Amino acid sequence: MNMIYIVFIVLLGGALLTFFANRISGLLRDTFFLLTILATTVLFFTKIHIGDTVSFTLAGLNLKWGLDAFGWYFSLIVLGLGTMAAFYALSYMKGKDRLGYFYFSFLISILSMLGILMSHDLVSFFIFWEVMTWSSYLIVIYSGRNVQKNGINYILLSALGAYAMLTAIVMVYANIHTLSISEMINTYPQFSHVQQVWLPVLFLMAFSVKAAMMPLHVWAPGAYSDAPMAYTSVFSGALSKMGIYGMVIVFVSMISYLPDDTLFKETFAWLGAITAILGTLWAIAQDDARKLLAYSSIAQLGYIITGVAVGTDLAMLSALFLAALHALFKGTLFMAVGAIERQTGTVKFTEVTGLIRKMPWTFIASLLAIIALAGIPPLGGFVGKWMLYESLINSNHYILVIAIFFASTAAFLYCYKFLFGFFLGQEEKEWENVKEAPALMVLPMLILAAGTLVLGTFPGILLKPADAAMQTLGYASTEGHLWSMSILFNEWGDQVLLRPLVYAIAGTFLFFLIILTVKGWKNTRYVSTKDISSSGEVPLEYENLTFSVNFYQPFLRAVGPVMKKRMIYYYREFGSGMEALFDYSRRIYNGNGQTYAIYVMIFLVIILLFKNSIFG
Amino acid sequence: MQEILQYTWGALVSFVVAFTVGITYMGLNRKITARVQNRIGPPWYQNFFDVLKLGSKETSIHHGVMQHMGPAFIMVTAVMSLLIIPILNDNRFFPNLNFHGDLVFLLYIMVFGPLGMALGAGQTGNPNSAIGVTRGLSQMVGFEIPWVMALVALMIQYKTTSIVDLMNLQAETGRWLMFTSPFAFLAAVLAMLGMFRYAPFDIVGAPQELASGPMSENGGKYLFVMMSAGSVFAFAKLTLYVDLFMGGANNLIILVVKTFILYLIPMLYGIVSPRYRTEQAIRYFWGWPSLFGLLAILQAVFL
Amino acid sequence: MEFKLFDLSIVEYAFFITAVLIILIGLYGALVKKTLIKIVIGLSVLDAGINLLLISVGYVKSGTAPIFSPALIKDMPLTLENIKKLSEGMVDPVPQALVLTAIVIGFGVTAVALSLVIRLYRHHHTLNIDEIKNLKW
Amino acid sequence: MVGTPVLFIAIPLLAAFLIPLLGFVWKESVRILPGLVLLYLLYLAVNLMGQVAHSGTIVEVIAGWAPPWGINLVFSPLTGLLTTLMILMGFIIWIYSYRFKNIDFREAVKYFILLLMMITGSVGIVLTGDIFNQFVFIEITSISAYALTAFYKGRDSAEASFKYLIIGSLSSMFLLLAIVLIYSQLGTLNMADIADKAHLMKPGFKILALIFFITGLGIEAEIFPLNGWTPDAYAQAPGPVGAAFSGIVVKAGVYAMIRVIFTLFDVSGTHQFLIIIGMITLIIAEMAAVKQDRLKRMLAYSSIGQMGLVIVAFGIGTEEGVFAALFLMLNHAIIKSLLFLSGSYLVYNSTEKYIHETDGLAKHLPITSFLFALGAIAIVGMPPFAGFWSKWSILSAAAHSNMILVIVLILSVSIIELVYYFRVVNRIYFFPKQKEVEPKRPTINALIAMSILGILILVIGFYPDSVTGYLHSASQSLLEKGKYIQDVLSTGQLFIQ
Repeated sequence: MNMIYIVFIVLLGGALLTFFANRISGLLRDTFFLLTILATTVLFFTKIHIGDTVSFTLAGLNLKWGLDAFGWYFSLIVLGLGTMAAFYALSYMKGKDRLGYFYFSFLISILSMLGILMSHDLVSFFIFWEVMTWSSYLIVIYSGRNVQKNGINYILLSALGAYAMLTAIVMVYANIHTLSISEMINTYPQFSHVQQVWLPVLFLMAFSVKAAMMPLHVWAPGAYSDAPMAYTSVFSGALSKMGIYGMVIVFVSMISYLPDDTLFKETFAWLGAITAILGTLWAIAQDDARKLLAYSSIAQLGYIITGVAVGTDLAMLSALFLAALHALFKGTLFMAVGAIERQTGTVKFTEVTGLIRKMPWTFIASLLAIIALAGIPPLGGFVGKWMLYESLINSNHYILVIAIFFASTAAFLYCYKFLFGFFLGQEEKEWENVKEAPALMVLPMLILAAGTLVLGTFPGILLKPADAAMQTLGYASTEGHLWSMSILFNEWGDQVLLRPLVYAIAGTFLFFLIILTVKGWKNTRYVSTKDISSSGEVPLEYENLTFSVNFYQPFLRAVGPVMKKRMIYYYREFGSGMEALFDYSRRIYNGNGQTYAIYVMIFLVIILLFKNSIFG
Repeated sequence: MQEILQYTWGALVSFVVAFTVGITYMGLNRKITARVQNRIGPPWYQNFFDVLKLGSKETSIHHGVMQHMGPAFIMVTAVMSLLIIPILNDNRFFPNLNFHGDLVFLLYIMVFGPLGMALGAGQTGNPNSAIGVTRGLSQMVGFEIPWVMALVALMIQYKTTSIVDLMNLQAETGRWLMFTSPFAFLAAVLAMLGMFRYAPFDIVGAPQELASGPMSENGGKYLFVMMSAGSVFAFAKLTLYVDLFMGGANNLIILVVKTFILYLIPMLYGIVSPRYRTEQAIRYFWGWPSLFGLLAILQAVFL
Repeated sequence: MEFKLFDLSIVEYAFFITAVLIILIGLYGALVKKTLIKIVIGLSVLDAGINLLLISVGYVKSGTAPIFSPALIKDMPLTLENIKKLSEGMVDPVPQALVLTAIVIGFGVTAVALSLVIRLYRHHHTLNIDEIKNLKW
Repeated sequence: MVGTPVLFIAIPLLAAFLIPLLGFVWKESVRILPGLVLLYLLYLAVNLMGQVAHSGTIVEVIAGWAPPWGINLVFSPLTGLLTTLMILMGFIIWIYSYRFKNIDFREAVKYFILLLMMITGSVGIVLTGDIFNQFVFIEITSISAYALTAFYKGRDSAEASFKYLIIGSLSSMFLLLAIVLIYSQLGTLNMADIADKAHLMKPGFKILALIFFITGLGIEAEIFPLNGWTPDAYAQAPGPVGAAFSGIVVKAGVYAMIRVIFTLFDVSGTHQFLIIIGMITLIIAEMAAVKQDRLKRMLAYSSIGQMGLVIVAFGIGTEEGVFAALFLMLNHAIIKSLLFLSGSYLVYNSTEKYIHETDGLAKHLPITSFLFALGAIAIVGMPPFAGFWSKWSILSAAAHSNMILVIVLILSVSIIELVYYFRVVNRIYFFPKQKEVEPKRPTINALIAMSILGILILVIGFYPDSVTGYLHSASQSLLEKGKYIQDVLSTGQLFIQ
C-alpha cells in the first residue's frame, strides 16, 4: 500500500481512536493523540518523497494525490506547527471537557490540510478544503462562546468561498472534462476570455476567505479568538496559509496569462496592503489579546498577499518566507496568550499586568516573537520584510511600499501594547501568585521563538525549500539565482550579508550591558514597581498606577475617521435585511387551507394562460 | 585582525566625536532658547557637566531586567546608526558597515532602540513612562510617513537604496539633492522636526506634565547612558541628512557646520512653537509633510 | 375504436356541460365557502362532477351493456375481428370501472374529511376555516 | 425466481388486513408482522434488483390481461431502485417505531396498518404501469397519509390533516381530469401505450393533460405554490411518519411526475419549466426555513427545498442530470429521515416543538444529537458525507449544460441552508439547557434505526461507488423511453401470440 494512503489512514484512525479513547481514560486519549501526530510527522518526512503520487477512481472521477516541492514546503509549516501545538495542547487543554471532540477535530484539520497540499485534482482539493472548514469550525465553536455569531460568521463566509470555488471547479470540469489541476493550468490559455477572468476570481474568492483578506476577513477576529489558543496557533499559523497556497497557484498559473491591462495583480496587491493597514489599525484598538493577535494575523496575511500578488521572483520568495515565519511567531504569540489565559484566567490588557517576573520564559518567547513580527533586525521577520520591500521597489510599486511601511510601523504600537500590557507595568497584588506555565507549554513556545531567531541569521534553511517550491511553480530558478535575487544575499553566497551587522549589534549591546551591570553592581538593588517617584511624592498603597485603559487613545483619535464603522457592520446590515426578507417571504404560507387551495388554482390558471410560451 | 582593530579604533573615535558634538549641540540649544526667551541661560558646556554628574552618581535601584537593558538597547541604535551612516565623503578612517539597501535597514534600526527603551520604561511601573511611550510611538507613526515618502522618492529617482551611492552621485554631479529633489528634502526636514521631539512635538517627554515621560524612572548610570545615546543619535541623524541632501562633508569641520545649520531648523522652529497634542501632531505630519512627500514621489516618477 | 370528444350530439354535449358546471359548483364550494362542512360538501360535489365527466367519455348513444353474453356471441369464433365487430354499439366498460373506483375513493375521502371536521370542531369550537390557523408561516 | 413484483403490493395489503386479526391472538404480532413483511420484501427487492441488472426489466401482467388492456407492473432498474429504497426506508422506520404507542394497543394497530398501507401505496405508484392504477395508489397513499397526519389527537394535527385533505382532493381531481382527457383521446390507460401513441393526441389536449398532471402530481411532489399543506403535515405527524413522508411518499410523487413528463409526453419546454418551478420552490422554501422557530417545520421546509432541487436536476434532462436527481433523492431519503427521526427525539416531550427547546441537549442525548449533527452536515453537502456527492453531480450536470445561473442560485441557496442547520446544531451542542425541558432517551430500537441511517450516510460519503452503478442504470432506464415502451408492449404481444 502506498505511503500516502498510510499517512491518511494513520491520521484518520488516530483521530477516531483518540475520540473513542476519551471514554476510557484521559491518559490513553493523550497518548493516542500524541502518537498519531508524531507518527504522521515521522512518516511524512521520512517515507513520502517529493514526486510520489497515487491515483484512484471514485464515483467515476479520477482522483490523484501526490506531493511536490511546493506542497512539501507548506506541509513543513503544517506539521511543524501542528506538532508543537499538539504538545502544547496536551498541557493547555488539561482539565477541560469535550477533549475527545477537540483532539478529533484537531487531527482531522491536520489531515485536511495535508490533503489539500497533496491533492492533484480539483475534487479532492475541494473535499479536503471543506473538511478543513468544518473541522476548524468545530473547534471555533468548541468553547461555546458566541457560537451563533462567530461560528456562523465563519461557516457562512467559508461556505461563500467554498461555493465560489465549487462553481469554478464545475466550470472547469464542464469545459475540459478532467479534474486534474495541472490539466486545468495547461489548458487555461485556451479558455474563453470571460472564463479566463472568472475562474481566477472565483478561486481567489475562496482563498481570500481563508487568508482573511479584506473584505472577506470579518470572520477572523471572532473565530481566532474563540478557538482554544492551542488550536488558534495552528489556525492562524497554518490553516490560513492554505489560502496563501491556493493564491500562489492561481497567481502563478492563471493570472500571469492575463494581459497586464486587467490590473488584476495591482488590485490584489492593493487589497493586501489595505488589509494590512486596516488590520493593524484595528489591532491597535483591541483590549483583548486574542483579538489583537487575530487582527494582527489579518494584517500579516495582508503583507503575504501583497507579496504573492506582485509575483516577481523575490516577492514570491518573500511571501513564502513570511508565510513560514508568520507561522512561527504567531504560533508562539497565540501560545503565549494561551499560557497567560491558563495561568491568570483573563486575556485582557486592562486586567492583567506585570507578569514578567512571574512568567519569564513566556515573556522571552513573546519578546522574540514580537521582535520577529515587527520585522526588527536581527530576527527572521526582518529578512522577510526586507525582501518584500526590495521586491516592491524593484518592481516599481512605490506607493505600495509606503502603505506597507505604514502598516509595519503602526504595528510597533500593538507590539508594544502586547508586551507592556501583559508583562510590564505595575505588578499588581492581584497577580502576585501567578506561576510560570507548565514546561510542556513553555517549551513549544521557546522552540518556535528560537526558530525565528535562527532564521534571522540563517534564512537559507528556509529559503532553500522555498526556492525548490518556486521551481515547481515554474520560476526559472537555480540556487545561484536565488542568492542573487536580493542584495541581502549576494556577497556571502549561502548566507546573508547581515551577519557582520548582527555581530556588531550583539557586540555593542553586550558591551553597554556589561557597563551598566558592572558599574555599581554592589549598590544597585531591585525595588518593586510600587517604589517609584511620582513628581517627588511617594505613591500610596491604594493609588492605582496601572496604565492600560485607552492605551492608544490619541492615536486612535487621529485615525478615527477610517475606523468609524467596521466591515462586519455592513455584513450585519445585509444579513438582517435578508432575514427580514425571508421572514416576509414565509408569510406566503398564511395558515389558511383555503388559501392554499386558491394558490393551486392560481398556479393552474397561470400555466393555462401562458401555456403557449411555456410549452412551445 | 588588523582590520578589526582599526575598525574598532575608528568606531571609538567616531563615537567620541559624535558624543562631543551632540552634547555641545544640546547645550547650545539650551543657551539659544534662553537668549530668545530673554534669559541668560546656562553656559553651552553645561550639558557636559550634567552627563558627567550622572555618570559619577551611584545608582541604587532598578525595577527589573528590562529596565536594566533598556539603555543598552537605545545605545545599540545610536551606535549602529553611527556605524552605518557614512560620516565623511570617501572616508578611510571611520568604519563603515553600509551596504546596498542600508536606507531600509536604517529605517528599522532607528526604531529598534526606542522600542527597547520603551520596554525598559514600561517595566518601571511608572504610569508617566508608559503614557510617554504611547505618545512617542504614535507620533513616530506620524512622522515616519513623510520620512519614508522622502526616502522612497530618492530611491525612485536615483535607483538606489544605498547612502553611499547617493553621496557619490552628489559628488559627481556637484549638485545637492536638496536642490534636485526639493520636495523630498522638505518632507524629510518636516519629519525631522518630529524625530528631534522639540516643540511643538515634545508632548512625549512633556516635562511639566509627564515628568519627562519614558525617562522618568531612570537616574544615574541609566540616564547617563541614555543621554549619551541621545546625543550620539542626534549627531548620527544630522549626518544622515547631510549625507543625503547636502552632499556630505569632506572633513569634520564642514560636517559640523552643515549639521549645525540643519540642527538650527528644529531648534528654532521649536523655540517659537507651542505644543501639539498627540493627535494634532499626527495629523500635522499626515498633512503638508506627506503632501510634499507625495509631490516628491510624483516628481521622481514623472521627471 | 375511435374516441372523439367534440363531434357529439346535443345530448352528449349536455353531459359535458353539466359535468363542468357541477365541477365549478364544487370548486366554488371548496374555495369560497368558509364553513368546513360546506367545503367538504363542495369537495364531494366536485367528485360527482368528475365522475359524471368520466362516465360520459365512455357513453355511446343508445349503446348496449358491454357484456358478451352467450346469446350475443352465439357460435362466432373469438377472433379479433369478431370481437371488434361485436363491441361496436356497446358502451365503453372501462370508464364505468374507473368511476366505480373513483366513487369508492371519494367516499373514503369524505369519511376522513368529516371525521376531521368533528375533531376540528371539538378542538376549536368553530367551523370557520379562517379561524383555524394555528399552523402558519 | 424468488418472487414477482406483484408481491410488493399483495403481501403488505394482506398483512395490513391480518394485523388486527392476529392482534387478537397475540398482541405483539401487531408490531412484529409489518417488520417481517418489510424484511421479506427487502430481500425480494434486492434479489429482483440483481435479476434486473442481469437480464433486464421485469414486466408482470396482473390477472392475465396483457398490456395495453390489463394492468401491469414494471420492475425496471429505475422503479426497482426506488422500490428498494422505499422498502428499506420503511423497514428502518419500522425498526424505529417498533415500541411506538407501547401501551395503547388499539393505537398501535391503527398506526401499523396505516404505515403499511402508505408504504404499499407508494411502492404501487412506482411499480405500476397504468395511470389509473397509479391514481388509485396515490389515493391509498393520500388517505393513509391524512389519517397518519391526524394521528395525535391533542395537537393541531387535525388542522394540518384537513389542509392536506383539501389540497389532496384537488390533486385527485386534476389527476382524474388528466386521465379523462387521455382516455378520451387515446382510449388507453397503459403508460407504455400512451407513450407510444402520444403523438396522435391533439396538441392542445396533450398540453392540457400535461398541465393537469403537473398540477395534480405537483401537489404530491411539493412544488411551489402547491405545497401549502407540506409544512403543516410534516410538523404535525408523528416523527417516524414525517420521516416516511420525506423518505417515501414524496419520492413516489416526484417519480410519478417525472414518469409523466419523461415517458408519457415529450412536450418541448417542459424541462425548462421544471428548472424554473424547481428553482422557485427551492428558493422560497429555503427562505421560509431560515426564520422557523419550530424544529420539524424547519425540516419540512428544508425537505420542500430539496425536492425543488431534485426537480431542477430532472429538468436539466441529460443523463447526468437524471443521475444527479436520483442520487439526491436517495441521499435526501436517507438524510432527511435521519433528521426527522433524531429530531423528533430532541423535541420529544415538547408540545410546541420549538427549536430553542433543544438547547444543550447534546449532554443528555449524545448519540441522538450526534446523529442529528451528522445529518445536518451531510444535507448541506459538506464532504466527505453523502450529500456532497449528489450536490456535486447536480452542479456538474448543470455545468455541462452551461447553466451557470442555476449553479449560482443553487449554491447561494445552499448558503442559506447551511446557516439555519448550523444554528440548530450550535444550539443543541452549546446552549445551556432549558430547565423545564425533560429529554427523553431514545429506545434501543430507535438508536439502531438511526445508526443504520448514519452508517449509510458515511458509506455513501466515503464510497459513493457503492450506489452510483445502480443510479446510472436507473437514469438510463428513465431516459430510454423506446425501450420502456417496447419492454412493456412486447409482453402483450407475447401474450396474444
